[in-house]
Amino acid sequence: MIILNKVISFYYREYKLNLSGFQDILTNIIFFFVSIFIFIFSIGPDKETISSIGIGIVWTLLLLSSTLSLRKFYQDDFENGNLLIMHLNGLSFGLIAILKTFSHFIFVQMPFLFSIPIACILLNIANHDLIYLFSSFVIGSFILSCLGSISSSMNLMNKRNFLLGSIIVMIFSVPIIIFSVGIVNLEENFNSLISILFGILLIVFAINPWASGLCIRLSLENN
Amino acid sequence: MIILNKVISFYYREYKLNLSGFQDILTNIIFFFVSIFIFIFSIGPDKETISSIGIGIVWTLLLLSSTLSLRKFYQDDFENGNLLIMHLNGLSFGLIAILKTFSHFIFVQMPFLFSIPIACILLNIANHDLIYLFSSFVIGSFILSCLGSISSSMNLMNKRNFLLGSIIVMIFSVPIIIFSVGIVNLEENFNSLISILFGILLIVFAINPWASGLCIRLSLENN
Amino acid sequence: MILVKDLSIERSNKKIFENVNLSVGSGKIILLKGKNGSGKTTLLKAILNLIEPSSGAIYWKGKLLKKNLYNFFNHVTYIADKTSSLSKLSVQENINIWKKIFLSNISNSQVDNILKTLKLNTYLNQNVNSLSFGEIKKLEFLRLIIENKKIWILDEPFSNLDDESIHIIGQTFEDHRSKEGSIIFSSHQESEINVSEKVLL
Amino acid sequence: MILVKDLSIERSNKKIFENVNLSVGSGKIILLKGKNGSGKTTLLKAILNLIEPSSGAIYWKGKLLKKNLYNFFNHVTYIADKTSSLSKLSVQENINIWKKIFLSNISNSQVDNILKTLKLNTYLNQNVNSLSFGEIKKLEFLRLIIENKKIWILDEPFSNLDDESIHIIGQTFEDHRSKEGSIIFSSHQESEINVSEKVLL
Amino acid sequence: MMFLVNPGKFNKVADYVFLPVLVSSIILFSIGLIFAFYLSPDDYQQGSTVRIMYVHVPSAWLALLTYAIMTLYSICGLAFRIPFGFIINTAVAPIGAVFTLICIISGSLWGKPMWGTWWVWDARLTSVAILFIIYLIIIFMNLSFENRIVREKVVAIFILVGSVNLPIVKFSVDWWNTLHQPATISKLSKPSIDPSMMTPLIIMTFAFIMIGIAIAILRIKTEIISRKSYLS
Ligand code: HEM
Ligand SMILES: Nc1ncnc2c1ncn2[C@@H]1O[C@H](COP(=O)(O)OP(=O)(O)OP(=O)(O)O)[C@@H](O)[C@H]1O
Ligand SMILES: Nc1ncnc2c1ncn2[C@@H]1O[C@H](COP(=O)(O)OP(=O)(O)OP(=O)(O)O)[C@@H](O)[C@H]1O
Ligand SMILES: [Mg+2]
Ligand SMILES: [Mg+2]
Repeated sequence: MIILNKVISFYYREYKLNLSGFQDILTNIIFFFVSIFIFIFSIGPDKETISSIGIGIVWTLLLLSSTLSLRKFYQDDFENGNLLIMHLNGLSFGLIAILKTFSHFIFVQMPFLFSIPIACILLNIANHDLIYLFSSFVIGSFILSCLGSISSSMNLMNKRNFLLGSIIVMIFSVPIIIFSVGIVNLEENFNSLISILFGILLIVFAINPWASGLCIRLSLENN
Repeated sequence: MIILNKVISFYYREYKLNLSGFQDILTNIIFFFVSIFIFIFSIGPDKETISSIGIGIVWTLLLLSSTLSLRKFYQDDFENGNLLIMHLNGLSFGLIAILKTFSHFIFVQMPFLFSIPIACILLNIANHDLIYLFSSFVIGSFILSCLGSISSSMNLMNKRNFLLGSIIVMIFSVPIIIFSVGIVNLEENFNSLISILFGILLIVFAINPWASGLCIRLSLENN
Repeated sequence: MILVKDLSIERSNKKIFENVNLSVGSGKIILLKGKNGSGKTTLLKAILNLIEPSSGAIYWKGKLLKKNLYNFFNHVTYIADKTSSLSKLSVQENINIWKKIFLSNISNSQVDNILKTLKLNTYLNQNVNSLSFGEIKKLEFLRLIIENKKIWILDEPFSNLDDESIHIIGQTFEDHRSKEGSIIFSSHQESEINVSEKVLL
Repeated sequence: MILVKDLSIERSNKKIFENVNLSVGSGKIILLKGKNGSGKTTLLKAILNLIEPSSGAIYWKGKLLKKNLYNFFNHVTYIADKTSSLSKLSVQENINIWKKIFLSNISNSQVDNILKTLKLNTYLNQNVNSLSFGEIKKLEFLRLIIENKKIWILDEPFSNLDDESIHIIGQTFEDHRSKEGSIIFSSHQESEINVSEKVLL
Repeated sequence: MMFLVNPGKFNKVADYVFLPVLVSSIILFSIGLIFAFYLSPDDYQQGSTVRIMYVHVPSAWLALLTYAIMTLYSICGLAFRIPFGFIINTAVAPIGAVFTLICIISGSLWGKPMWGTWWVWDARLTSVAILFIIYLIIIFMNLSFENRIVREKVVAIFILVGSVNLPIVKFSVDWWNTLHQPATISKLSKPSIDPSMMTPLIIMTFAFIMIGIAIAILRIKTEIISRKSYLS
């Protein structure tokens, strides 16, 4: 069970690191709420419109702010050599990718999860929608973490064009957005839509360690 | 006129760093459009709604882009010692802050400015709103650049109380954005609102070299 | 234990070195020497299977190292030419993290001892980015003790250190050798260390 | 020209050094020696007015340096212990940027010559992050030539370099001295350079 | 047909074909333009704006066709390990992007008089816009990844994944009811378009194809030269 211990200590390290980067997390959340205010102000106080587009807005903001934090995903650890140390410590590249994806999910996406209820109040989203929003959000944000892992590991090789990775993530998240927003709007189809979303999650989750692992390996070779 | 030459060469360097070519500008713009896509997908293609929240979308993306790039603002140059080299090259800390702010405005915010007309087409924003949007956008984004400069220079110091400071600065951007969005919606008050915004700009612009300069100086001392 | 056989490496179609042979037995200290850009770092990385050789192979305990990678890693500490401590955290926090991730059961007093010999004991609560360059470098050596592995692979361990620290590190090397450990390191400086073999690149 | 008088420096209420006196005349090469953490880097930074001394003062051409800062900077090149080339750009791009920002009118053939003596001429189009550590370090020395200033302040210029490169840098130092330039540098290594004064910290 | 997968043979064939293709494209273009502007009638509904069709429709078809070709070659490259597939991908992507851009611009110009706006968010227009962005991403990936082997594979996989968008573009008008014109020619039995408009449309389509091929030949050849070192 050495590997389990290593995984636990991996998260200990991530936790320490993310706490010291606490302002980044807070910045994300502030961004989130500021944007919601912007929408409310630009739409005007019309309750109907606000609640009709509320879920879409929450989703988009979620997506945008998870692209916000993509750069932190591997870049820092790559540059100060800690990615290499983790690997030499016995974690294969694929495993590192999986662990990092979860870490992103926990430390970057989770804080959003907690701000959703507040956002729902601000945006007049009906309470009974909240549960749909929540479940689609959890799955969707995990898909985003996986996509983020792939694109930011690609970015390690491509030294300059940072936004390219974000664009790729966003293009791939179009179907996810469509499905997730669909889930909330079409409550009767909830089960079938969420299983589609779940299917996408499985595919991305399976590809992630393979793709990200490859990219990490190549970037370490070239550094 | 040596200082002028130095300023010019400063921008040459920034240009090289930010846009190692035309393709970077293009990626910025594409990022902008893809984000608009995402919004549209999550809100639904209803013409009325889209044009009513169009301005909100543009503002959110503007805010996003400037938060996205905050970390690049001073951090990179600080870590690889180039901030110090600039200073030793005869640029005072305050001047560096001013130059960097403009550089952020030009290389990060401007691409968005240029894509606004196209965004207006896509989002069905009425033509006569365009001019309001444009002017409020220019002023607002410059304010954001100044605030970004202050908060990211505070971040250099990596001390808890300054972390808080950078977040507070972020929060300052809320009223500004609300104002700017207001400008577009309340056309009759345009002049008075834009002069308020302009006043804020002047204040922030005056504070910026002083505050950022101090933070840069302190962080260089402590490194 | 490690056997490098006829190793050649190319990067971007440029030959870095050709037909390097090397064997690292237990209780051996091997020094890599060569000009800047002669491929010392590249060779060390190749031994860690980070760089694909264009020809030749590396063996570990008689088997191809590639096939046996994580087993090999269980016995290796690598200290690169860049330091890896996290600069925004304090010395103590860094040590704690290292202790955790390397599952080390080294005792606190042992760590204190080493910190004392390296003269780092007064900096425990200082952030790493406010340490001097040499102090950061010395901190990195703590990993050798915390990881407690058989094989040490070190890239320019002595640069930026004062003579006294070099002497201490040298003694640690001797200690390690006497415990049947093996060391392979690169260096530009002459040092008092009694190397078993010197490989010229 | 530079006169350091009774300089003491504290960081976070900890004395780093006390009452250091130093004078750097033209045609002088001054070596700072001291253990890790003895304050060499701190002293150099204090001379650049980056660190506020707790007592003592620094004079430049008879006047307080602080009052005359940008004038002083016009005559100084500082090479820190970290390299400053931009790792994502190529060697050539870095040189171009340096030429621009230091408003240097050095000719291309001059640059080519130096690159050739430093053996960097074949790497012009390679990205800096794929160079070896020593090559990156050598690249940094190009700034001395591009900036073309009177006073050189160098922090551990010789670490990570091979003997040949150290020799070349040493010659550059001699050259600079013969042109009435002055150099102040810190080093842990003994080198063949004929220093005018050695300051122990 | 080996010249479609073998760079050496492709070079030989291309040398023969290039000049005829170029000449015929110029001739077809001139004829097509004459037809489009002088010899075809105004539409009874759309007036003379209908002439935009002669640019819009061929470019739309070619945008789709180019992507389909890239998809095929990605399969060749990935599944059958034919490096020529990757060469085609790199060479042809910008051409497809330009066709898509022409399609979008001409469509918008057409949309203003017809629908009253430059742009609507209907399924076809949106999916074409996504097609355009996919093309751009492919181009950027080709420009910015340093490691060639990885880059080629990543791009090919991306192309395959992105090909999901093709049927959406093609059939969106049938699947959802939208503003956009449904297919006219695809009804195999009886085209619903007037023959007097049909002739210039077909001529223009061929002109576009010929120009596409000519540029593609040039780009593929330079691509081959730049990879000479490993193509043997
Ligand atoms: C920016 C806006 C537009 C885009 C992106 C666009 C895109 C496309 C595409 C991709 C096709 C090819 C479909 C296929 O092969 O089946 C097409 C065909 C066509 N488009 Fe558009 N279009 C736009 C605007 C318009 C407008 C405004 C009109 C006229 C009112 C129009 C009329 C047609 C016609 C007649 C065809 C031929 C259909 C066929 O024969 O299959 N388009 N367009
Ligand atoms: N990706 C790459 N592409 C081309 N050349 C490379 C690449 N990576 C490294 N090199 C070259 O390989 C050579 C060997 O580099 P290496 O870092 O192994 O040298 P070294 O012996 O460690 O030198 P130093 O003493 O300076 O550390 C260098 O000349 C470097 O420029
Ligand atoms: N902000 C700070 N707070 C407390 N102590 C500090 C701070 N900055 C530096 N120090 C301490 O000051 C001492 C001198 O550092 P300095 O970098 O000048 O040493 P140095 O002589 O250059 O050493 P080296 O040879 O290792 O480069 C170090 O012990 C360092 O820990
Ligand atoms: Mg090396
Ligand atoms: Mg030092």
